[in-house]
Amino acid sequence: MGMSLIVKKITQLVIGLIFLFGINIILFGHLSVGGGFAGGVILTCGFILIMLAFGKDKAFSKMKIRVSHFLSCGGAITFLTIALLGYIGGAFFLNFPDHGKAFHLHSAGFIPYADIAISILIVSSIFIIFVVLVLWGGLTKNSGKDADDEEYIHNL
Amino acid sequence: MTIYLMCLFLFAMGLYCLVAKRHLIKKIIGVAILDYAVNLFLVLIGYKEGGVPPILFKDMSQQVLSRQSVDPLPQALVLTSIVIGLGVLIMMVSIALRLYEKYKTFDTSEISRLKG
Amino acid sequence: MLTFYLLLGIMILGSIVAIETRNLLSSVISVGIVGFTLSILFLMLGAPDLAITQVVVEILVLVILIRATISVDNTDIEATRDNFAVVSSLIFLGLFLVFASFAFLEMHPFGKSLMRTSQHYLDNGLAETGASNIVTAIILDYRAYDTLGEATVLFVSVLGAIVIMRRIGRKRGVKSMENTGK
Amino acid sequence: MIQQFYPLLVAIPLGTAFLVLLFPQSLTRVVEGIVIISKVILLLIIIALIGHAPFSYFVGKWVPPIGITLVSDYISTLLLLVINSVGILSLLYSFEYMEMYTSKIRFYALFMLMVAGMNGVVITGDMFNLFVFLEIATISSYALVGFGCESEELEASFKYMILGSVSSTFILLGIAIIYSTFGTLNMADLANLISVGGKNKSILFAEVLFIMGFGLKGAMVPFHAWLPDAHPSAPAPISAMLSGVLIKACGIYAIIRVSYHVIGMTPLIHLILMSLGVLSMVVGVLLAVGQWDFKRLLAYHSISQMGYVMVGIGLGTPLGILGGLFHLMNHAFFKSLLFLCSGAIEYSTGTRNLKEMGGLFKRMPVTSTTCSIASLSISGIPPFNGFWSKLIIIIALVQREFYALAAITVCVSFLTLVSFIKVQRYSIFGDLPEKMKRAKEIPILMRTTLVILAILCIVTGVLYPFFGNTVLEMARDAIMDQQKYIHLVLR
Repeated sequence: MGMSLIVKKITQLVIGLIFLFGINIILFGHLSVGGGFAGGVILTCGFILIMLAFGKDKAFSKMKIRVSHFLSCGGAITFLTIALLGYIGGAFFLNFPDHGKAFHLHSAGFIPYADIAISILIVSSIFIIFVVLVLWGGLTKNSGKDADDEEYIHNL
Repeated sequence: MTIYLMCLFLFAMGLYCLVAKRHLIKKIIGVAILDYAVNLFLVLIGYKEGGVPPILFKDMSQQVLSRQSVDPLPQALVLTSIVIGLGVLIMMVSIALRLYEKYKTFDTSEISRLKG
Repeated sequence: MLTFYLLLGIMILGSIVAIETRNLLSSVISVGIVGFTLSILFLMLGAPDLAITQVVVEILVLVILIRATISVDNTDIEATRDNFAVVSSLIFLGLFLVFASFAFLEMHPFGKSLMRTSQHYLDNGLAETGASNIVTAIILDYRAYDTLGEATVLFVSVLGAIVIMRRIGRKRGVKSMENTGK
Repeated sequence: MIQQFYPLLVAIPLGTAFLVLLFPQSLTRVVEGIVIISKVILLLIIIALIGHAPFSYFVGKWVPPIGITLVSDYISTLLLLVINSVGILSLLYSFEYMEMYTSKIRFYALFMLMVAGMNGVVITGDMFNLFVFLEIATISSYALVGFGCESEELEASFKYMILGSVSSTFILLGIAIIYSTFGTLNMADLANLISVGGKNKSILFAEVLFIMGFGLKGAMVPFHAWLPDAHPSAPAPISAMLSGVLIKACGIYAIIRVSYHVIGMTPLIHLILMSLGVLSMVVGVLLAVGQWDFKRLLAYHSISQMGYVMVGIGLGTPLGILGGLFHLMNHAFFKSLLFLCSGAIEYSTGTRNLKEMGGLFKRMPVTSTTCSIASLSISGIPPFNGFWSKLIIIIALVQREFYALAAITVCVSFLTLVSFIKVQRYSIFGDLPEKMKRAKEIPILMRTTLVILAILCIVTGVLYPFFGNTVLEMARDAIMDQQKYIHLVLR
């Protein structure tokens, strides 16, 4: 399962940095370059790298397919809830919380939270679709403990 | 003006690929090129000569941003458009894989059980 | 200014290769050339947000397209060409480009953006939203409703892809089949 | 105060779709309850909003050129009513019909997302926002067309998807050109600037791009190639939604909005729209006559009937627009009824081929009666609704002295009648073949929806001379008055 030793070793070294970079991009989206979407895709690319280098078992140990299904709905619901919370201030999508001090992480009202919600949605849904594309066609050959996951995808 | 036309030439090539090529993956590539061309067109529209990115850093004054920044609105639109393009591409690839499974080919001239 | 023309020229060359080459794998790689050049062009046009997004999306696109390509054993494709389609599409596209060039003569010139509404975002963006990245201020505050739609589009397409990739679409032996007496 | 709830027309279906996916397969009944409740709430909100109609809503309290504006005038109210009433009936129908397929929960989620997309298209007052919601509606319809995962369905879905993405890029290119010239995306602001500053060639180019893009979505004739494949391939409730409302919300409505309100009509645009309409009307019906596949025949008739709507709209006289809008509403009712009937026949006999059917009146009386009512409506027989709208369009054509066009319209109507007599002759009357002996009437919920739609067809037809045409006339006035639209948003 997976690729050669060199690839595995380098992946181990790099993967932490990739995740850190992704999280940084998400959290500082409202202060500098980036945002929920770009950061989310970077995190997903990290998962894809794990999957390509170590095989899908390792990736599933980091992120269960069932969990990511719930997370993708959860991210979408969170973003919609943020939109509806604007009614507290009087209008749909009103950025009602205190804007805070400029150039600080905790500023700009709901923008950082919206970024986080979007990134959760992106990470989990693109992860799911990648798993579906990878497992597609491999169903008949496999059996064992991840057959459960595959069945979950194909029958839900 | 010339650069707009070059961009539209890219657009026309995407269309050509869609019409003239019969391979499913090539058609998907054509749609991707169309997306690139339109996204580029939107960003070109918002460009200002000698423009700076529309991001305010701590050591930068508000006047510099107001006077020299490129147009931020098309960039926001393109961000949305890139995501939509990704979504359409995912759908297309999944349908192409299913079609390959059913017909054992990617050639659209052989994938024609529907008449007319 | 010359840089833009050069990079755009590379994009056009890359897409010609991507469209005309017989080998699928080279075709997909050439799409990668076009996409990554586009991201450099975004960076030079003052859009770092887009550049970073374009790079990561391009990686995903390449991975997904290569996944689709390697499902075939032989990645060389035969030259099946529909001559009528080629000629008619070339004529149509030629007309399209001619009309477009007439229209572009009266368009706002390149490099002098009009900034009718955008000036407001640049002037008051930080004060009104608290975000110093004006693009983020637009996508998540001024036009957040669009972004809700954008997130939904991705959600829809992933849901749709899962639906399409279902192993079994129809239940066999349900009532309708019994009724026909097959 | 109730105006505050306008964005909920999009938010409720979106939220339902996200929420529903969290349920496991075993709770499908609960999901059906949730979906239908949210749909009823939507309809109630729309009915409550009718009285308050012309108003605009600023999302996030950002005033027009800066933020996104939602607009409610009578044309959007009319479309919302049609979309959601047909939607609720198709949903009721699909509870039993979709038993044939797996993964029902995802079907409901996609259905709600499609409704959210269409509602979003209709209520928005911003060019780019229209594009985004158009994409939501069409992408979910791509998935729904291929829902059965059979080879023909996937093929139709791929074709639809390629042409759909081309049309989306055309629309986006048009938006880009308009933005470069005027620097704003708000429709009313654009309309104001264009009506003051006049049109140049780039605006005309953008308009042509819009007509090509929205025409592709609405299957006007040079761009119709995808419709006869895509609409029959979908499950019957989805065919009803696609033919009944999607091509109207994404095609006709968008063309009306862009050409009447944003860019403004010129004689050239009138000519383009009318010729598109006449072409669709004639070509659609000619292609339909020779068909033997029931759903495919209906799909070709959709193209033809959309041609009627387009002729009425393109004519631009008050009477023509009124007829076009009325025909749009009627077509939503009778065409969705016909598609649901074809689904019912497929459900209990397993075939769509007219040659294999026959004598179904003895086995399926309710389906057959409603199918006959819908056929009479679509071919324009006097007491039913199709007659009045076609009559209005023909009178409008005669008033503008387009006698040849009026004659063509009558001929097309006649051909429609011939084609549907064929349908009646082969499916409902005639001998009962051996294979059809075991066909049974469909379950109760499906029957109820058919009956409700048939009643709607009769009521709008018979009562049309009496109930005046309140909503329709207001919608017509809303279309004709560009200045009123501008003042509604810019205050």
